[in-house]
Amino acid sequence: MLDKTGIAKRIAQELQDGWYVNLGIGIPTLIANYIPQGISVEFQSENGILGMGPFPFEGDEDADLINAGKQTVTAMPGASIFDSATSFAMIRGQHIQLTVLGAMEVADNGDIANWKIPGRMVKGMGGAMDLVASADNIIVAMMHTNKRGASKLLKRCSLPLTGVACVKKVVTNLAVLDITPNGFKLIERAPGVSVEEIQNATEGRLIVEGDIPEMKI
Amino acid sequence: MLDKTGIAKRIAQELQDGWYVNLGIGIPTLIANYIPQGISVEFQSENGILGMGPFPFEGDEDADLINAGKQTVTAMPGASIFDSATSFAMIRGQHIQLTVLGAMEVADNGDIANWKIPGRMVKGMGGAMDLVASADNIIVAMMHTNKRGASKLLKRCSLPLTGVACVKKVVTNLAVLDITPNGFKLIERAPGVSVEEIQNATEGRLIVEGDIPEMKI
Amino acid sequence: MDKRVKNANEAIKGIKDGMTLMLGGFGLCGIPENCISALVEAGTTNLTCISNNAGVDDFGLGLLLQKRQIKKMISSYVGENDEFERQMLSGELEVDLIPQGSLAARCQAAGSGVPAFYTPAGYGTEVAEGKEVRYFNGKPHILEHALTADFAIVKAWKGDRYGNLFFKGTARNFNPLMAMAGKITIAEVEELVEPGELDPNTIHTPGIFIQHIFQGVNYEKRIEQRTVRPRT
Amino acid sequence: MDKRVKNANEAIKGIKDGMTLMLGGFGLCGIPENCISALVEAGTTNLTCISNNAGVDDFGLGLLLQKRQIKKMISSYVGENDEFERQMLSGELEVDLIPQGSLAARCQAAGSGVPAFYTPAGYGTEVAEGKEVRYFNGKPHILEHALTADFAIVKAWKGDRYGNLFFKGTARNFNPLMAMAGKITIAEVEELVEPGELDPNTIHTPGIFIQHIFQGVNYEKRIEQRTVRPRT
Repeated sequence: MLDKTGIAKRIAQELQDGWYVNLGIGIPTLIANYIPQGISVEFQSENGILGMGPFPFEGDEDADLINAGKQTVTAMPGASIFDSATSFAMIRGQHIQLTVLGAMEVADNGDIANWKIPGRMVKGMGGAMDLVASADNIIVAMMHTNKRGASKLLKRCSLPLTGVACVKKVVTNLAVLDITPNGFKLIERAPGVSVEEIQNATEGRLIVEGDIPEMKI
Repeated sequence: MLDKTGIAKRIAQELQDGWYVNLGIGIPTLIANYIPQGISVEFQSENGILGMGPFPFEGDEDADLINAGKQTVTAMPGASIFDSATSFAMIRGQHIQLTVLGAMEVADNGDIANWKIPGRMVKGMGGAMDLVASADNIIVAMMHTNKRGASKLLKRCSLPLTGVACVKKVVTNLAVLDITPNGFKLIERAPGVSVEEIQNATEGRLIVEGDIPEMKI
Repeated sequence: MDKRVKNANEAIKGIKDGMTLMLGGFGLCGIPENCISALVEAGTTNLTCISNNAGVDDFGLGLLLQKRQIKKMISSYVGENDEFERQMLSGELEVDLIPQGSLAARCQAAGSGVPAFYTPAGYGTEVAEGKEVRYFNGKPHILEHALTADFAIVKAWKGDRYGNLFFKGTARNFNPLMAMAGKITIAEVEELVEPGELDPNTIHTPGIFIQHIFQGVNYEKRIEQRTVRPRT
Repeated sequence: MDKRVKNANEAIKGIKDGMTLMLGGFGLCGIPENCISALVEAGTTNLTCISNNAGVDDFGLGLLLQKRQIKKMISSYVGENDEFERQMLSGELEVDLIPQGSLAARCQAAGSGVPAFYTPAGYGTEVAEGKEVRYFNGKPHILEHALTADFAIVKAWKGDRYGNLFFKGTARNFNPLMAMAGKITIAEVEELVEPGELDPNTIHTPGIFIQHIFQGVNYEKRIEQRTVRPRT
């Protein structure tokens, strides 16, 4: 079973040289720490920066340089800064090769819900609706089940949607799954996790074909 | 009767302090030379400059600093430069208080034609269609008649339109006329020009009410 | 073309109860601190505020929420403000949540004289309810309209009396877009410079979009998430 | 993220007969001189060229017109080119004339993932023929669609290997918009600088929009109308 760091490390393996990548708040943010050797990617943050670097050294933090999670960051050589319309032009115009975001629920047709629990919690969609409606390559990073142990990989989302039929891949603490026309297709198991455990934790349609390899982290 | 300079001088009297102004190619360009004392206006050129100054001194001309007529210009202190989309955002978004442009024909309902003579001449509309469709305050600067002596102030334009019912005022070598629901309303005569001469040179509906004063240039 | 006013109090004089305001900023980054303080002081009420976020409980727009000066918020993300969530869930506060990219584009459209445009964002969600759906290249899009305001209030790093603005870092965010969209736009700047000091090539917001400008005071520029790494 | 290619010949290698190109510039100001020369040399033909103007008879896109490499032009103003007018009036050249602001906005829309938008420009004229008309706030608007191209070719003053661009003066014009709109975008620059030399706050075109970049040679930067005043 993976922890949050493990999920981030596994998703980092999906990065390809030359990609522009938008990382959501939470687990996705961690991915920046595990870029594979020898490849070069650039991180875009939708509040208006491309070429985001690591957190600043103590004392160097600048209130005027933050990421979409409102955390102080740095700009790498070659970075650029722009307004929110240009930022979403990049996103909507499909200039970004990979989007990773968290979710409350993902359905086996690729629907995603991550912005609202009616009557209980409303944080807002932020840039997530633009991201999922536009990106061709969307990976969701999340725990396989919620705090009450219920599956977050569903036949149908119960919460208000963020986007329809858009998620391409899900990486959880238990597994890597692709979204296919016939549902979640199990690609890899987390270390020490059995196919049965994954089946038990998945409410949506799950396709298990042949031997399912264990992830290499 | 006015010459082109006279037309420019008369239109310059319409300028008000604090206005942003777009001047078309030809006679309108001359207006910048006759800004009334004590008022401050800024000139926008649709190729992407606000705060355009006079022509550069000999030897100072810069291929990278031109106006929409492709003439070398200068930038005043406080000028700004921007791309064509931002430039037309200013125009379409009605941030400009006065637009002056030339025309081949103007109709008595405010229609204007100035971009094409079918089968004979096609220069293109450039930014004129955006300007006339957006601006609230459009003045046409032109000769009252064409080279063959025919009126350019018509009941109906014969040439392909640039915009419909948009012109507010026409200043010609003979007269100043407002466009009203009932046609051209004669406001002023050029020095030495009689009402009758203006009537003879105007094909569209012409309203002459009371004494028509002579322009003061 | 001298658009200078003395201070925030003078700048906001035209803002009346019940008006719609746009306020720049992302989180607490690039918010018009001086004008928000002046609005709290003025007690202007029944405001509709268009701003990507709603500040935190005790800073930014949170200050106006505390005093119940805001009737309605139009935002994309409001997760940092407990008082906001409380007022919203209790129904005291009207809230219109819209996708962040659509918010940016709707401001830009208003400033650009584009009354409406199609975007894929929000298709198939609550956001699309009641909106026209149209397919382009086989993909569904929804029609979004331009968003304007009686006043837009933005904050820049530097500006001049013509209204030209230069933003620093990610404090730019929504500010240039809202500057275009306001019927009247107020700019507060950390430093008012002489015309010509800003390079015309690097001005982010041309002065044509600005009606009032002043140099603000006592900027707090609070950091919401101070994340650092140790010096090694 | 090293997007450098050696020169214009290498940059345009992917451009095939029959493709649609966007070319930045206004008149002869800010045009990609090196790539135009390389296209003349390569003899690529049947091109559809989207560019605000068509150059003059013996410079800019006029060079491609002379060699009959262009099948169709999409422009807003073509008044400076006699050969253009001749080919157009004789029917040898297809021409689509569109309002300048719509041209700019259609490029920007394509680059921004906005498939269509409404504009008042052209309502009631030939330009509106066959287009949807819709009223907003009582005013008629027409629906315009995003305009894209197989390749966009732009020219900047400075750039770095990431593709970040900085334009000088009014040579900016359509370049940043077309840079966004091309499926593949080539940037030629007068000076290629090291990453970090351009201030991130003043980059006009972020590198994400650029696929190939090179430092051009022998810029002529011809002036179309040399207007000066005498020194007194």
